[in-house]
Amino acid sequence: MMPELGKYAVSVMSAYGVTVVLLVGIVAQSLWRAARVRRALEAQEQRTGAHNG
Amino acid sequence: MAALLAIEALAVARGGIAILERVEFSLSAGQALVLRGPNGCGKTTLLRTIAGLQPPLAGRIEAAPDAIAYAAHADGLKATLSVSENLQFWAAVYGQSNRVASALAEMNLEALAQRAAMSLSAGQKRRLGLARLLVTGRPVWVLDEPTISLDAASVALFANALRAHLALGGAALIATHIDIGLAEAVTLDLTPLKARAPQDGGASGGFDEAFA
Amino acid sequence: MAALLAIEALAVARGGIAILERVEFSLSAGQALVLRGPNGCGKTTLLRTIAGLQPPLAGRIEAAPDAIAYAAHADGLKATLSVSENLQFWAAVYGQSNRVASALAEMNLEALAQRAAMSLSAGQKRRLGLARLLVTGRPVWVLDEPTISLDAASVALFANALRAHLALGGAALIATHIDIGLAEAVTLDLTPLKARAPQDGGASGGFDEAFA
Amino acid sequence: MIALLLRDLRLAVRAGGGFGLSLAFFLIVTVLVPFGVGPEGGTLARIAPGILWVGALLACLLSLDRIYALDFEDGSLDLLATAPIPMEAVVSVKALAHWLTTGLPLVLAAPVFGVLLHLPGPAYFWLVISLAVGTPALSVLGAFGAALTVGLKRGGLLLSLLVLPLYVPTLIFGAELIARGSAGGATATPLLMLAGITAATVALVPFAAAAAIRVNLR
Amino acid sequence: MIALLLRDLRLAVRAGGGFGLSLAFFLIVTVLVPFGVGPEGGTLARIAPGILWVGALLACLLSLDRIYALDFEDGSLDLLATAPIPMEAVVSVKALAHWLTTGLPLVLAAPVFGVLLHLPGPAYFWLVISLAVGTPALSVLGAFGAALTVGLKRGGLLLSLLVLPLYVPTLIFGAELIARGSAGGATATPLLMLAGITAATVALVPFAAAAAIRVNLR
Amino acid sequence: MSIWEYANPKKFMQTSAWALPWFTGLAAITLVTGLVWGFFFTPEAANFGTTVKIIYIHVPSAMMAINIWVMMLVTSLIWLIRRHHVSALAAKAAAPVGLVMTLIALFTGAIWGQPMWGTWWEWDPRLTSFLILGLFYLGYIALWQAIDNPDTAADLTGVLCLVGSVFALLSRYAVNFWNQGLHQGASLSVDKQENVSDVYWYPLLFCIAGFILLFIVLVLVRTRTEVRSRRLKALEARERLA
Ligand code: HEM
Ligand SMILES: Nc1ncnc2c1ncn2[C@@H]1O[C@H](COP(=O)(O)OP(=O)(O)OP(=O)(O)O)[C@@H](O)[C@H]1O
Ligand SMILES: Nc1ncnc2c1ncn2[C@@H]1O[C@H](COP(=O)(O)OP(=O)(O)OP(=O)(O)O)[C@@H](O)[C@H]1O
Ligand SMILES: [Mg+2]
Ligand SMILES: [Mg+2]
Repeated sequence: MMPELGKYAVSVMSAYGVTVVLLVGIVAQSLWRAARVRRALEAQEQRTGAHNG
Repeated sequence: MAALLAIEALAVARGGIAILERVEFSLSAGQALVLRGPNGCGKTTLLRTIAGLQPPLAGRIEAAPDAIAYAAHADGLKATLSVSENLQFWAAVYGQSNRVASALAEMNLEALAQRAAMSLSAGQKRRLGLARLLVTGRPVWVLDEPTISLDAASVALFANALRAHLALGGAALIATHIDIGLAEAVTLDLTPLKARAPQDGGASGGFDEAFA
Repeated sequence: MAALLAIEALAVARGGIAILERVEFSLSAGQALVLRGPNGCGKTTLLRTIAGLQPPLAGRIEAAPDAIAYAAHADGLKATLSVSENLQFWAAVYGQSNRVASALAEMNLEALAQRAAMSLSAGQKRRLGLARLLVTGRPVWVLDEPTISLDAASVALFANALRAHLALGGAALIATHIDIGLAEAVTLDLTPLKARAPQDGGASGGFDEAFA
Repeated sequence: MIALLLRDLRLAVRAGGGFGLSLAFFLIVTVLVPFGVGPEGGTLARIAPGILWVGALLACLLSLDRIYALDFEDGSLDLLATAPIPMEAVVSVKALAHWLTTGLPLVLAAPVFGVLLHLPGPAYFWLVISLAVGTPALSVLGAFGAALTVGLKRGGLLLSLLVLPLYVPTLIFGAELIARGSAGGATATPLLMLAGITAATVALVPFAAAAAIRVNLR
Repeated sequence: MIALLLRDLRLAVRAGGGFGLSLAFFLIVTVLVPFGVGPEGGTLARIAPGILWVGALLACLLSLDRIYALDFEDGSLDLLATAPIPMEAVVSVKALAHWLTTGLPLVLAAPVFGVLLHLPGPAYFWLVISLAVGTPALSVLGAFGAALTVGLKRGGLLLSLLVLPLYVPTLIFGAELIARGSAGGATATPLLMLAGITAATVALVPFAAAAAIRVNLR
Repeated sequence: MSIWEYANPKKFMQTSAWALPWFTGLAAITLVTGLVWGFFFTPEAANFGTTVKIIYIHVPSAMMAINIWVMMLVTSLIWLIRRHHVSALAAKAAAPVGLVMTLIALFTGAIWGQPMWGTWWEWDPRLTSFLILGLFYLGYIALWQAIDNPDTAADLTGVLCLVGSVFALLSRYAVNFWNQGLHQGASLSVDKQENVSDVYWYPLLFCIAGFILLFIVLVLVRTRTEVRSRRLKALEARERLA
């Protein structure tokens, strides 16, 4: 299934590799921070009794 | 007599949170108002708002343009300039260079005029900071704790300068913890004006749309 | 009982000029000495000399090595670290990490332990600065105006901590303008110890050969 | 406003060398580069215009945080904000004072440093011209960056980061002007661009800087 | 002492990028030089080692004032001076923390910046070696310079002026090492000299720095 | 009922919570289709060889890097003029995504340059102006992080974005003037003559759409996070005051 990349295999694969690493990185960072902030906010709302949002 | 400064339904905020609300007063010529309240109740924030350094959260501040002279905690002195150079600079900014000599005399700084500001004691620095007010030529003085680190004699000196200013048709708004020795001043306690939480009908801190 | 700290014929200088001279006292376990005197009389200079931050002009300071814990005007707090991180750091430096929890409790800081130091009020910051003393484990406390910006309740808290420290065989040397609520403390007025000019027999500031 | 300018200049002199220190830094950069790059005249002459511009830019950059920091710390900036001078004028005057204490000495001293880097003969004229026309833009843009970071603890490195990309066009046209000038090429375009950038920044950027300061004082 | 190191590292991270900002500055210097010098690969490759060293040196220099300044301002330095840690250890730990947040990232990132300047192939190895061996000396010497200027208002430019001459030997041997290494020459002498300078400064300079701090606290 | 209603944080949170799954699904589908099509089912190009496959990540990321800055400029202006908090927070949320896109364009370009031009890096105008754009992103993000007060940070970064945009354009011109360069011209023009052949063109369209949708998803997620963290800050400050 893998296409024949010939002498440029390293270039093409590393380009895709870098891209995947960076994209996965930003997505993971976004989700991780989203979860953390949501948890912190919920704890704070619990404590102060403020709700909504 | 028209008020020199009129505050209506003012709410002030610090760090995006309302601190004081429903502040109302007006000052006419010859009046002095002393603000009191515990540490952190918002006196400095209120004075900075009135001086125009930060926008009010709600309400109105009415004063003639260029009527207010503000004196903060920090004196804005340049350590390497002499006493008279410091004062001359501010006098030039306010276009009142002819008043420098009398201001020095009034604050008992004549003997120190050639000393660099860094070699002054804390009280002398404060006196120089107050002398700056005398060269602004502005009617409304807004003062944040003007008498800290002053000894009794210097407090009396300041009270006299203040009385003279009021007698000439000026007004003053003063935040302080210490007695400034001005019997005729009216006192306003800020404690009851503490901002309520928005859900209790208080002013919003500017990011409350999310708090439904 | 041997003195924990003994000062003999001490003269201290600031900016090359002698400020205080003939300072003499000694502190044994359980004693507290309060230094008083007008602004600029040299209290801070004296305390810094005793803490070993600057050399004395003349005289002797006798204390066991590593006996003194010094607390200055500034609290040395890191704004971005939390209250407990700040305290843990100093506890680790003094090798007393096990005392952190009790120090937090004693200074009523437990509720604030996770807050960043920058979000503390001035009084809370000061309480944290004093909690630092409790994790030094050192017998002689040398304190420069420890109670500024504390409210009455916190001053009482501090007085209790101080009494406990004295009861455990410690000693304290305190410069202050305010009453610290410690009736058993002895007071030393520094006004008469002001340095005389060298020609009147005063200590020389280190550059007096030229004045012969 | 003249009072403010005089005060700032006087403070720069009393603080022990507004002039001296930036010159000294410029000198050190031009001295270090031959150490790093090696002493051959040919290479040095080739890179001299660029290095001199980069050195001027770094010397300028390092003195930026002094523009408002002291006035902010001792409260003067609050008082100036309530004084009867518009903040735009304060910013402009402070940028001018910065240029007089940093840019102008560099312009005057640059030919001397050119000698250290074996700058070829005809380039001296264009070196002085390009620095004279370009450095005011550096001061004004620096005043903008400093306004953004006033009041931040240790804003120094952040300030560099914010300001340096803004310096790129000035740097490119400045160095290009010298290169073309000394090669006898057409200098009209880079000179016009350089002058245009300077004129536009001097005219417009103070408004942005004043807005940033007002926000920071809030 | 470990507590102090951890605290300094934590503060650097919390302050928003002890690592990031010095790298960013290094990046900016390596970007500016081609703008000044021109884009041709040959010239750039020729001057790349020197420029990279000068860039590392300046990035290091700009972060020096953070070593003690904050601790001095908030009184921590007074308290550390009376704590049961010798001042020499405090200085060494702070220099180490500075190297970990400034020098080490530069060492690791330098090859990337080398690409921007068309550094020739064999030079990468020597670039990393020379920076790894040389930058600790920069941090220790910087800690000494910062100790001399601690407590001076706006010591920044003065600090640069004091420290830069001290950096010259490190710079010369560092750049020479890369030049010889990539040309296939004998690398023993510059490498030994560089290592020797670093070893000697790390061993001896903290005593001078500690003495300077004690004097400044008086 | 106007568009500004969505600038209300509460309304925004509701709407975005509803829209997010749809956009996520759509983004996944287009991105996977485009990349798989491009990577597995396109022929070699005469002049590029198999490296032509890099175009499917290089061009979309390069376009997004620019477009995200434009979007930040617009949202910053909305904040500065109309003071809608969500707008400022969206700009804050977009910046790291833009930085990542810039990095992807730079890295893939550099990796592409090695076989095509024989060098990793060339001071070509387009490449250089991307480097500068990356610096602007870095400075913008660093400024957000350096300031504690959120409104102050929003104002200052807004001003920086404004001034930075002007200077980014100016740098683009300056850099063109300074060096002629090797990089491709814009072959995505409407002019059919210059356009790449359809074999490459259709999967590329999918990839571009996929990157746009991915960006929308990320910005929504991150803006929601910023709104929450802003609210958290406000609640904490209020508790401190009480
Ligand atoms: C770090 C290096 C590079 C950067 C920053 C870069 C940046 C860009 C940019 C900004 C675009 C325009 C996207 C748009 O149309 O909006 C683009 C398109 C393109 N680049 Fe690169 N590029 C780099 C290296 C390369 C290399 C080495 C090659 C191939 C030899 C290449 C081939 C292309 C092609 C074919 C396009 C599409 C042109 C078009 O259809 O518009 N790029 N690149
Ligand atoms: N940057 C900030 N962010 C959030 N809250 C702040 C900030 N600065 C000050 N505050 C809080 O705002 C409140 C009001 O501060 P302000 O300085 O106006 O008090 P004050 O009445 O002048 O006190 P004092 O008597 O000590 O001078 C304080 O409780 C303080 O904790
Ligand atoms: N760097 C200096 N050079 C010269 N004189 C100084 C310097 N610093 C302080 N002084 C002077 O030394 C004297 C003693 O200062 P010190 O700080 O010890 O006073 P203090 O008793 O602690 O005052 P306070 O009650 O205000 O804390 C003061 O009169 C001051 O003017
Ligand atoms: Mg106050
Ligand atoms: Mg004192």
